Amino acid sequence: MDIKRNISRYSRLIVAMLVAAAVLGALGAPTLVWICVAVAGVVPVLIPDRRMIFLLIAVFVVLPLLFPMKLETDITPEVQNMYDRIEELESGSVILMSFDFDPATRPELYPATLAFMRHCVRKGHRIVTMALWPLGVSLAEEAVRDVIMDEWNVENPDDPYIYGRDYVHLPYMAGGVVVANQVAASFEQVYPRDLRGTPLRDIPMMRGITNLGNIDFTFGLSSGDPGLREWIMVASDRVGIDVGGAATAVSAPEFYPYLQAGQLVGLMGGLKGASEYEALVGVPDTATAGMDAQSLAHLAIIIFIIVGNVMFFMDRRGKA
Amino acid sequence: MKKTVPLAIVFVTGVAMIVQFFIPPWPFNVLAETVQSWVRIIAAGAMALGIASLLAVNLNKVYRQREGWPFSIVTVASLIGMALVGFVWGSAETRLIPVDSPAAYTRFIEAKNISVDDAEALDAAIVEEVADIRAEVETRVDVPVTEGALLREIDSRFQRRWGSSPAQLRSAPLVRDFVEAQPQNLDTVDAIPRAILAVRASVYEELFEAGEFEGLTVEEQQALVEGTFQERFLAAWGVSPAEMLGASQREVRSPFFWGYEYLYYPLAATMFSLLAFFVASAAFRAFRARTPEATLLLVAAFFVMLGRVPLGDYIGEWVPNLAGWIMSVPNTAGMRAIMIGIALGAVSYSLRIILGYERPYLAGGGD
Amino acid sequence: MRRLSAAFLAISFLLIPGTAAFSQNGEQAPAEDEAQMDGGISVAVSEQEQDILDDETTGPATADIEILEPIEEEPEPPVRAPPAPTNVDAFDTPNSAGDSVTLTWQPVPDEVDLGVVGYAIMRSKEPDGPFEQVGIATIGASRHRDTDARDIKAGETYYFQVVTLTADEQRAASEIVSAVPEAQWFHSGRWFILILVILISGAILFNINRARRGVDLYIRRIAGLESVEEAIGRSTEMGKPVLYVPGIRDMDDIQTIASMSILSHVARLTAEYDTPILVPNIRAVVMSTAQEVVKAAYLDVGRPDAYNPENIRYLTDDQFGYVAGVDGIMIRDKPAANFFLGAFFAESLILAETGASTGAIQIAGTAMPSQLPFFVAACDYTLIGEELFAASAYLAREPMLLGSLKGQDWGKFVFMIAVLVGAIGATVVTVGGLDPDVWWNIASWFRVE
Amino acid sequence: MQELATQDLVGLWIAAILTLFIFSFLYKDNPLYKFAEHMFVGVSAGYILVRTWFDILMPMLFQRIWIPGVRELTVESLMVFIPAALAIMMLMRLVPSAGWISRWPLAFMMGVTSGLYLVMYLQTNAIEQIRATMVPFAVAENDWLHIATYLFPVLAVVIVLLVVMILIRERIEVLYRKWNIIFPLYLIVAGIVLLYFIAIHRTPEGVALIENQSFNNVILFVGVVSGLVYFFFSKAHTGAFGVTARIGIYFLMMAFGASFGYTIMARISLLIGRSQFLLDEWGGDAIVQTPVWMSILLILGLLAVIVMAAIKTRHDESH
Repeated sequence: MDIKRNISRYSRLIVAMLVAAAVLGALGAPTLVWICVAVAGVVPVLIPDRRMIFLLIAVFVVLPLLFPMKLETDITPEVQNMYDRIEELESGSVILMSFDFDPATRPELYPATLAFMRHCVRKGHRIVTMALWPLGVSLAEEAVRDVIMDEWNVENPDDPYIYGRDYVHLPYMAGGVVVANQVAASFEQVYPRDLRGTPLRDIPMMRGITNLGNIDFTFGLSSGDPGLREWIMVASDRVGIDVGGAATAVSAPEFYPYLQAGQLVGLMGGLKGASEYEALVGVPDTATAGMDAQSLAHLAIIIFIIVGNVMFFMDRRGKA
Repeated sequence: MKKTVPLAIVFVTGVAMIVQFFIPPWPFNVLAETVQSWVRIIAAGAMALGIASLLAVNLNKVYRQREGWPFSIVTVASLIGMALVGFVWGSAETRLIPVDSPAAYTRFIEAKNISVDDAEALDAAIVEEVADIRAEVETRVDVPVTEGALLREIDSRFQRRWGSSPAQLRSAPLVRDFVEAQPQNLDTVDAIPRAILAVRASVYEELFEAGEFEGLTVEEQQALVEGTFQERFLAAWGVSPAEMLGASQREVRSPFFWGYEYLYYPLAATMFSLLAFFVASAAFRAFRARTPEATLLLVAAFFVMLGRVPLGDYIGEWVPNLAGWIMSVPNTAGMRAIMIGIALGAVSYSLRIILGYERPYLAGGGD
Repeated sequence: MRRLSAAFLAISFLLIPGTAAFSQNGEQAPAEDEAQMDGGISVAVSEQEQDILDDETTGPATADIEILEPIEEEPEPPVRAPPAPTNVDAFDTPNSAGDSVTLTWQPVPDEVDLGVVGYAIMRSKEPDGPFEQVGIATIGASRHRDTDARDIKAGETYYFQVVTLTADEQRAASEIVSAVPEAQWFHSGRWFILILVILISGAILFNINRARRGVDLYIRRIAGLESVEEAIGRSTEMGKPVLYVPGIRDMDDIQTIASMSILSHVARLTAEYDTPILVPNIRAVVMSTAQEVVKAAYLDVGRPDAYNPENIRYLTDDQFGYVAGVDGIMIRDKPAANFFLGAFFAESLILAETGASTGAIQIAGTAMPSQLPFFVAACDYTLIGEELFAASAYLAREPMLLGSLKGQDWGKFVFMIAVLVGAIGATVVTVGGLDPDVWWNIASWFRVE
Repeated sequence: MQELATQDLVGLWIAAILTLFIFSFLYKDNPLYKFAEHMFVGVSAGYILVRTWFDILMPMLFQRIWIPGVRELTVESLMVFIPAALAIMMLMRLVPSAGWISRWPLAFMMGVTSGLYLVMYLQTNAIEQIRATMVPFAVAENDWLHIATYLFPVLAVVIVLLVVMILIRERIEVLYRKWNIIFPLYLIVAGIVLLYFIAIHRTPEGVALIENQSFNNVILFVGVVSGLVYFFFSKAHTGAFGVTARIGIYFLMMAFGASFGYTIMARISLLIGRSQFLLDEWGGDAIVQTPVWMSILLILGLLAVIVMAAIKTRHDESH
């Protein structure tokens, strides 16, 4: 462990990082922020081993979860537009929620699901849940249990959400755009029975909903293909109804062209989008708590890139 | 035979799917949907093939005791375990299982030494027990417990101690009377649901003999039977069939869902979150601004990463705006150029497959 | 292996009829058993729905329409009946299969305070015959498409009525209109996309034939390919092997096919420079293809003896297991030039990072947009998206790929012109004062329904 | 805090232990990680098998196919035999001698998806995007006049400085011999100045340049066209064509930067999800509700297993 050699070699860089941390501290940045600048700036330079960086990232994620910094978020237009559109829809409109993700992307999309569903339930909208991914079905049932059974039905027992009248679960169907295409023509053709095996004809709520045309808003929770793009192709381009959605942070950039072209009404990008919607709905939950940890981890990675590049140029200039 | 038939299939289905986009009338609109539903079934077959080969590879590894074979046992065991639980208990999240509320009732009144059919004492005992469960849970926990979780805990605590929920205890005498009144003896616990349906069937026969069904469509017949059954049952027992049923069934989460929630989900989420660590170490050791393009990439990433978190706000109000601008203008422009390229690539690749210039389906699958 | 899979197949054959029988009971048995089989859920649920159903069915279906007519003539009935929808019109849905009619109507003014809940769509075969409800439109709607493959036949006349529904069960039916649905043989809204498909496909096929006839189609020099030669040269000086990773997809992915033709170019260079080339694989089929490609390359250069099949090995099928294996090769054999060309997913990051830490020159190429940023940031040179295919076309001069690229270039050229014309048109309309609807009906030709 | 039934309590403990097993890979690849990874492969395959069986094969195939005596013979119930046969042909791939038959269903699937994607990709990825890029270069008459007066002086200063730097390069080389420090410094300063005027500085009306619709429309148009030029392979990247391609690659790089930032955000939020699970659900709910002696026993057991795994890995390595 030639820490001494590293100290002497990169002394100016280490000093610079410590000065930066001190300046930030003086400017009144939250304690965790300037500590992160100092530690992330200096420690990897001294011990450039991979496991040290793993340890640092773990620390910078866990610390803000234990001691939150409570930085509040700004609301981006794409989230605000979707919130306003759901707010405009008068009570009783039908929202199609398509759960096209799986546990791997649950931390990003489940908070968005809860925030959106709380908003719909508060507005009295009827919800049809379906899934283009096999594991979406369990997530739909879990979301209903958390938002409707454990929260709404308990808080207002006189006006509960009843299965079959206010919300319906449709089972998983493989085929992606093939399924979305067929749902545009007729729900029953694709789903002879709902998730619990009751024929669609017997469910009172589905009587008025023959196909996508009767849906007022399609909300796609997407972590890849099949996902929101399929719903844009079918629901927005072909049937012409409003489409909004939540996408994982990695797939969110691909949907901005659709936002700009008006094919997509709104988009929650990753945990940040979910925390914005939580702020709009007024129920801070895991997304908001996660954002502090997200901020710190991003800061750490930015510092790693800067420090890594400075060392790279110092080495190259030394040799050249 | 092995080459010409697949070529013909690809050509015919490909052209058919293109043509159906332009020609609406029958059979083309129907053709599109039926063909697409067939693809779904074949996709399910392909998935089964994947799992079959996964099993074969692992079983073979165990059979030959190749290096690391005990881990293959873990794979095969967890696959078969998860599949068995799913096939036996069904894939839905919750199931209803019968509850013997009369037996629970007798146990409860003996423990609380209340006389049989003394409704007030029974009610008082239940309320008192519910109260101290609620108190006990609330004291031990500093975070406010949601009402729903509390109600569920009280039900499950009662279930563990007495074998049925408080509501079911209250309606137990009614269930006991109903069971005794039935002609056939109802010894087994899950007899109650079947007994209720037997009453409905008897109403059906009665109306049928009385000739009430002439001139009625099937739906109207069903509505008539249901209506009279509801009235009769309410008159006889003072509760609707649904309540009687509720008093003798309990909803329980299926073990398949347990497997999903406590095995599959944690493993999948953790496997992917490993990448966060690798991104961090790559950020320090590999992401270098060697070329102007790489520098621009890192600068754009810098602003997007800062702008997308509350820290960006904290630094300055322009940071999220700039991040938003990068997302909505240059990112859109770049993505759009790539998407147009991909669209043209997809058209040419699909064209080559349909015309048989490219035959990826021939790769593998024997000679 | 064969015995195992045959046994498995036998079980699956038993399984299918078994479950069919299992499901058969569900189907055939009277309602009670079905309830039982589903664990009674459907019974509990249908009870609940039953009460909801009861108050639902008392709606329009059974009400007798004729009696309602006279009420409207009475002067001012005690409860103000809601006004019926006005200027109702029914016509054959354009571009339909002849099984659908579209209805438009003027929704009732100030719907909300009249308690209007929606509009019921009623259909019948005769002008005054029994009307049957076929659909519900929510309030504020003024258009409904009634499609029914079973009941609506092309060429027959159907009669329609739109009925206002209110919360307190009031109803008011509009006058009766009729329509004759026909089937259109061509979807009039999709002319433009048909022309485009023909143009682009034509351009691609025309160029493929030109390439096949030996016409030398020009493909620009791909900057990344010089760095290939330079990297292998450096590797030879240092006496280190070259590592080539063909991506983690099978031979049915176009990126893997493109990667193979680049591999043959790289193999030809390593043969000349007499440097060992290591090709770890994740799929057996890709491994056998890679072995053939490298052997052919070594033969071309006249160095059959230097070809060593041992270096082109199969590691494992599992994504993260494969990455761990390749990292092991990078750390043990310390190749001085790493090539990552093909389809990559989340593991691209780990490969590029380990490679960078060993100090090797790294050249990557993939068409997966999500992985390109990591390759660009961590590797010395990256072939971006279509450049991967252009590189393989440039090297292998394979007519099909060359022709396709040329056709796609023509398509891009047309799209560039379209965007330019469109932007100029839009500018002239918004700022220059050209009469907007002149422009918009030109633009409307290019719409796609 | 959720009151946990024993079933959930046991589940949380197992989930937490499996999570720690997988995180142990960060230290070194070890038997615990291999165990968890292999279990993951098995459990996910089993789950998807059951889901597909109940959600697709049962309703679509077995409850529609014609079974003598059960369901009457209709065209529809007979037609379902075709996909059933194709699906079984797919399974034939397991039998090497009959493997070739699996090409028929593969061909069928590829035919359908190729036909579908050929038209759909063209519509959604090409036509819609091109129509959305037909944006006016100027939204209001005086927009560009306004931008010119406001941005022109800054651009002028930056460019003049650049030209001067290049002209007097030899003199700087001689005087200070630090050209490769001064030039990058100049670039950084110029970058910050431009950044300030484009993103931060607000005009009297409070509009930053990046919020000016005409400016954005032009940037969008230039980005898309130059991006397409970069992916144009029929002409060499020389002269004016080469410059446009270079601008195109810069736009692509900003797009990659955006998705690079988003990917990192996604991975971090996954990690946050798991940490919240370990801290709140396991640490918060499960351990609190497990009897103390059992918690200690379980944690000790976990440590013992880790130590054994460490010994085994060192043992394997030393051979």
